[in-house]
Amino acid sequence: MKRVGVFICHCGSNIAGAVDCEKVAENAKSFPGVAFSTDYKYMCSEPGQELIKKAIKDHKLDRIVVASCSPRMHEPTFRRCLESGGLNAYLLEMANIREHCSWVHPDDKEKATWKATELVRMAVAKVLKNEPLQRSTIPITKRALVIGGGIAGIQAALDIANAGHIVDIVEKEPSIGGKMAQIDKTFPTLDCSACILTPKMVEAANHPNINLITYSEIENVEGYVGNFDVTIRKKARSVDMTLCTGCGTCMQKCPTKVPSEFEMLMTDRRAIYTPFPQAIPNKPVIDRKNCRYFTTGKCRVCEKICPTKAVDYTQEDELVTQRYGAIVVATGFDLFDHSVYGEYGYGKYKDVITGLHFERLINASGPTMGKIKRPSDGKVPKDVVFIKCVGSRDEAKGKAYCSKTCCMYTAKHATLVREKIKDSNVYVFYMDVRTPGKGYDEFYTRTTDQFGAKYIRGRVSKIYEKGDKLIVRGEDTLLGRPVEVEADMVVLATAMVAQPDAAKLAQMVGFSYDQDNFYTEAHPKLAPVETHTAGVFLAGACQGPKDIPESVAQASAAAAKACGLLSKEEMPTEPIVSCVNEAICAGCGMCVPVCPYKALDLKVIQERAHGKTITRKVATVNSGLCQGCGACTVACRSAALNLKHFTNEQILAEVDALCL
Amino acid sequence: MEKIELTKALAQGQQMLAEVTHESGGVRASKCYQCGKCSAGCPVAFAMDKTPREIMRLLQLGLMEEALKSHTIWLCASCDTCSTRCPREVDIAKVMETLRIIAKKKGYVAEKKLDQFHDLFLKSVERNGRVYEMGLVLGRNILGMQPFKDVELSPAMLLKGKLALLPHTIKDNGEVKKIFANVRKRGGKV
Amino acid sequence: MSDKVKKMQEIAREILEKGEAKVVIGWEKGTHWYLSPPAFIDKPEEVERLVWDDFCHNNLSKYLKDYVNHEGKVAIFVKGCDSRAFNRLLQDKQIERDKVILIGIPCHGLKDQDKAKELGENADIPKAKKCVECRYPNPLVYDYFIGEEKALDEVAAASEARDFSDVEAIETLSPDEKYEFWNKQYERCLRCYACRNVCPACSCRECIFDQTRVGWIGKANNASENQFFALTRAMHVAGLCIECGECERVCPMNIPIMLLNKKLIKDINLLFGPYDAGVDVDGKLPLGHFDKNDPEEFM
Amino acid sequence: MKYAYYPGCSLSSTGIEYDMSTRKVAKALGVELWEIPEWNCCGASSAHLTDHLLALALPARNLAIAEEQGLDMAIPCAACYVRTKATEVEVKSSEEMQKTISEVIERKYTGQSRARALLDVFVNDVGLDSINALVHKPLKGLKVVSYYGCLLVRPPKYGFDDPEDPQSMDKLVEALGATPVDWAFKTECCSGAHAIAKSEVGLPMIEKILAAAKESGADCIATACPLCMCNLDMRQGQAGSKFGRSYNLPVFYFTELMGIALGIKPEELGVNKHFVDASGIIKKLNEAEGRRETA
Amino acid sequence: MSVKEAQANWEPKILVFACNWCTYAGADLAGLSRLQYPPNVRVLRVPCSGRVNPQFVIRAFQRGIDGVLVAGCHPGDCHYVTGNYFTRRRYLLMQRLLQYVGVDPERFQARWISGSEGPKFQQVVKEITEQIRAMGPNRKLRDAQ
Repeated sequence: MKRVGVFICHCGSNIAGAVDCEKVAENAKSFPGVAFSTDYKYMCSEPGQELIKKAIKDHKLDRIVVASCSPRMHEPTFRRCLESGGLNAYLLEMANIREHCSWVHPDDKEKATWKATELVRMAVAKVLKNEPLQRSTIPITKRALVIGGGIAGIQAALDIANAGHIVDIVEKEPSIGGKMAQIDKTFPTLDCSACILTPKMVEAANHPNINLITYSEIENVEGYVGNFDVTIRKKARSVDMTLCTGCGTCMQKCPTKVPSEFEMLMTDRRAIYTPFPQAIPNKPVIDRKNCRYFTTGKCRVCEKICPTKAVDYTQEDELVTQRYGAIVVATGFDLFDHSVYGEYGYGKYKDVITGLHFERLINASGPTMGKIKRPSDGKVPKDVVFIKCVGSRDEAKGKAYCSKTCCMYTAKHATLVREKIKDSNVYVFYMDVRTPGKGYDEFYTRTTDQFGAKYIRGRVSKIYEKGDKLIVRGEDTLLGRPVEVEADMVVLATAMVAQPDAAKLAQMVGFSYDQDNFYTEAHPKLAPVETHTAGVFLAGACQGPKDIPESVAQASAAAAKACGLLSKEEMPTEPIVSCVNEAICAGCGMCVPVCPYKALDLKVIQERAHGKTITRKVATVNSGLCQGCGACTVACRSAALNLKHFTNEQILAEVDALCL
Repeated sequence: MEKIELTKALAQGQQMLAEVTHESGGVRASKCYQCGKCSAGCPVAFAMDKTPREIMRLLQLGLMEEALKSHTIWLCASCDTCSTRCPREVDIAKVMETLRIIAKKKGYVAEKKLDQFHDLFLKSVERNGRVYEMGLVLGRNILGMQPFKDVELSPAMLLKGKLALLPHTIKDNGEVKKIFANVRKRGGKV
Repeated sequence: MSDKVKKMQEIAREILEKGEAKVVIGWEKGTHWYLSPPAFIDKPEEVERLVWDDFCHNNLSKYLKDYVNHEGKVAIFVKGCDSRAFNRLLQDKQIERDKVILIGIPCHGLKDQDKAKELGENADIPKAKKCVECRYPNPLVYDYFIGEEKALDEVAAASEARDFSDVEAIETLSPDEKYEFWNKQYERCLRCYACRNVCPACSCRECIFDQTRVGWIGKANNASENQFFALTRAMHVAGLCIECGECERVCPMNIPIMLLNKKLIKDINLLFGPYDAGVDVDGKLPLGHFDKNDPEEFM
Repeated sequence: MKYAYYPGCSLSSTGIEYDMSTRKVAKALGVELWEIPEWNCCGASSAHLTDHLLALALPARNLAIAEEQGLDMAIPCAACYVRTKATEVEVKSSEEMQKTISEVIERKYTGQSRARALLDVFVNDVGLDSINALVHKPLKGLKVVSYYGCLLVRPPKYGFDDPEDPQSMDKLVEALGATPVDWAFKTECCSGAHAIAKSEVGLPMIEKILAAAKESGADCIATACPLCMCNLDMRQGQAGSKFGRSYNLPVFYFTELMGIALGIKPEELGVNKHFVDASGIIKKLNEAEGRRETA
Repeated sequence: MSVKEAQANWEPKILVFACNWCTYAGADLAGLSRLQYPPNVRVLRVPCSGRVNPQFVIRAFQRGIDGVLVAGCHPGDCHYVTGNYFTRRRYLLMQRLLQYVGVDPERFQARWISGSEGPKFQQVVKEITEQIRAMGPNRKLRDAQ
């Protein structure tokens, strides 16, 4: 006779406020198999867990139902509790009476109590059919992959490498460095971005445990935590990395000029190029789309000029496959395309630029050598308007979220304009000024007080050209009056958005992303750098808008998680896998094609039948590959396949219990 | 400056706010985050006593009377610039329209001339099925008890065949009259 | 005796005499003129029992399952539908191709057994419904062939387009009328499982309806349990049914089982593109793969 | 190509030249316009400020008549267009609304017949290439600012063109051989009916548009709305005297410009009915034409 | 309780098969966001919508459920890569088959609800509950017991 113990959690008033917990516990006593039932204020607390352990002993319980919060929250907690109470961890079932009951039905205690009772009854019915399951172990490949070579990726790689593990950084651009390399100064200290980034880039390049795989993309990911098999496409650089010395002669002689992406198209690079002078690796690639030789078949200047004969037009993309124990995703962000704003000129006004353009304009190595000149005519602008929240906090044309960094970088820009152009006027149109961060609000205060930037609370409705001026129309909402600025240049603080191929990568690696294509963390508070896919961690702005200090902090956190995984020789596997009843299996093989992990196959078995030995085929599950989705169990018509912990019998019992 | 009793205002304004939301087909003032983009782009804002954003603010706080008595709601030209550009997708022009209808019901007409114009216009439509522009101009003149400002334009218009002296009508205007009657039956304030 | 029958017997005799196969499965005349049940011939001298007439309905391929563990080969006569059934079982890995000798026999369409019984021997007996709709009168796979291969191409061409009018007639009913219709049908079901046993798409070693320990189904014979059986059976043969109509023929209660099968065939073709079960042995099964651009109705 | 034609009240009085030129141009393009018999006023722009249901019901009657013929409606007047479009969209979006409206107008309207702006019909149905092929007298050298007004392209969900920077009229003008001039006031509001009832508000709004057009260097303004025409043409003198300026900017309906380019006599299009004399422009065009012919 | 009373007190009961990674998380998010919905649904957690055997659905109807919803990740977002594509095929057919035997379409539905779609979970549950409440108790496929 099975003896089930039922424990109803009040979760303070979170549950007890809407559900009569005592009554639920009382009701549960009448359910078949229940030997003990009680309620308690905080089941997950130390005394709560002690209560469960004591009840196991006192009432000889062999199965436990905890009705509390979502199992996605505390299932691991209570499984550990069962283990230390002497029961197998998988003899636990949870009824979610908080997220699925008390929190969503706060106003009808009677019905919420009724529902909670039924949820408990379902859990009891299921747990009666639970079987003890044993975890096994798999070896862990001690190598980490970092996808993305911006500041977050570099930091994560350095931390993992310093812990003694081999790390590969895969970066799609010819150089690591990411967006931070484009930025001029960093808030709130105004120290030079390149000065703090390049040493990190060099450190990564020289680290014995780090391999840089630049100009490369992820092609395919298979496997699972501890053993991901990743195929990487190394795009043809057309330059032999082992021969090239990075002398740069080819870049000087190349006849084809192409607008430089790094310089926001404000100046040119060559078709054979490194994105910027401090690039790492500092060896060029040929941009085949624009190269004269690749487009017309003639030229070969770089090949001729190269002193080491490193140029190789015949190179092809190369696919390499490598096994990794952990993956850190640090693919960063992109900037919102403001050309959707007709009222701001659809991107056709030359002197309406974005913050990143502005970074290049003030950078000493940028297209204007650090002199602020407006793009249209090269004049030094006197009246500069900054508009915040372009694409952010705008459900109609942009994104609903706040991009978090714009308030500070706009304050930085305003300061720099006032510093570099003495007779300038700066107008900042804003909706809110959000400056939570160390030294941030002080910086903003200086921007208005010491540097005299004019902050105007209101969104700009229209910008139009009048002569060589830009007319900017807004409302000063603090005064309640329409205002107009005749500006020389307008800088838009455009939103941070997910990379255009963010969803594709997530689908390839197999983790989730939100409606804006930012990657979803496993828990917003308690697991901010993990994904729901074990062994895959998040760093930087791919998870949501972040500034540099936050990205670096998160990168180190992700690295710590990866190191935690790589520090073990082997790891326990989830025992919730499919299994085959060979006596029933007809060997039809319908299960094989539905398995996404290639965990199913057919094998030949021998058995005695009618006095002779015969052979027949049956399905077999590779429990190392099986991830426990259960797709095969439905493909199997004779139910020879079953999923442990979510067996046909268990689910039918739940359905029956619910429908009573 | 007069102090606003927020508790009282909120209590009094709730019901009317619900009416505005209902009448406007679901436009919620609470969505507005007061960025002022509507007022910045409004071509009539220069003539208004309150910017459109301020009207939205009054609604949010329940200060309905003040909104209904404003000139703003009458001066709105229904050009839809505000609604087109609103980052919160609030149909502000529709709110203005709705407030005007409610204001009229309550007898708050801050811009009498504009109101008379619309009344005369619709009277002409009901009577004739179409608008009789000369009649409209003259009617406004008489009702408004003021000289017709466009008087210098009228002879030229007549000359150019641009003002008809006799009303344009449709032969059997029974159908249009019925439409007006049916709308009234359904509680329309025409 | 027709030429075809002579040829049948000749081939069978040759196979048995040469020892190419241990047994030949065909049809013979039964106790009634309107029945031609299967014949299992293992001696050359018995080949004269074999017949080919308007009532050789039985789909013989399913019998191959009984010989899986026998040594040596089995020879079997296959009509168009039998050959699709053969492919089906091959696809389910229930039989091995090289253990079977297939003798193809083009089929002109058989006559309705029930009508024959009712109308008498000399009457003009109509074709069986499944044969009227048949689109594969020629066997798709064979080692020997009896008759002209091209002879029936015209027949095939004539019924190129499937006739789903019977399914559509039900689709137009109201939900309550539909329910009433099916309830009436399945109230009669005895759960004898003859439909399952004869079906070449049912290849399980142990059917879930025999698994009492799991409790998929109760023992009670009521409309609810019977419908659970009916719907589950239909879903289990979805994408696998080769339209031989044997289920319906063997049903002692005359339940129109093919109406369920055809509904699924219709929808599979509509939703996932043209598909005929048991035609392409190497092809993917409709429920064994997917297309990312499948119709989307769950947004 | 056949449409139910809805001229609307303005086109039989202040906007008579819009009606004249529309009919002429449609005929030249081979577009059949079937005038809705006994059409009624759409209620713009007073009904929607007075009663929502009335505002939807008035245009519905015209739509219902067009629907009986299985025709879409072609509407020159921007105000009539937007009110009629609103009715179409509302009726289409809810069965309940469809029922209510049909009850009020005592006719059946299901949303089948669509409201189409005349500009949309010419640019997108007839097509710029077909129009260009029929141009006899290209408007060579004529610099035109296209003034769409506020109603034609808003709200965006009704729109056939961009709400902030529409292009259709510019492209049309270009197809006629003229030079479209870009400017920032394409969709700025001209004050509509305020100009009649409250000129102290209306005139500054008119003035801003005229000033911007002048500054852009255009020879004339093209418009698609009789109310805009009234304000920019008839009140150009008033606005000028109030602000002490003389603009001398002829304003055309886009259909008039089309007619001229297609070789129709300006008087037949009603160009002589403008308040701001357009004969100078016509003369210049004719002279240029003459030069081309002799050359 | 009399039959009449039982009918008057009838509350629809709806079973939701929710995949652990998306829809169950979406339902959790609805809870975290305190989005209220009718208390008539019972969520049964499965690892993937691909685990939901059509037999479970018919069984629920047999036992007297008033409505069933199968919900999983959006196509392309499945935690198990492809599970929901099979779900989609299977339930496109199943839905039509159930309607064919007279089950009202409202009684059996399928939806994609992601982990970030708490409001969608709320809305779907509201919708289905209202539809089913309007239809009354389900008698079809039901065990007579």
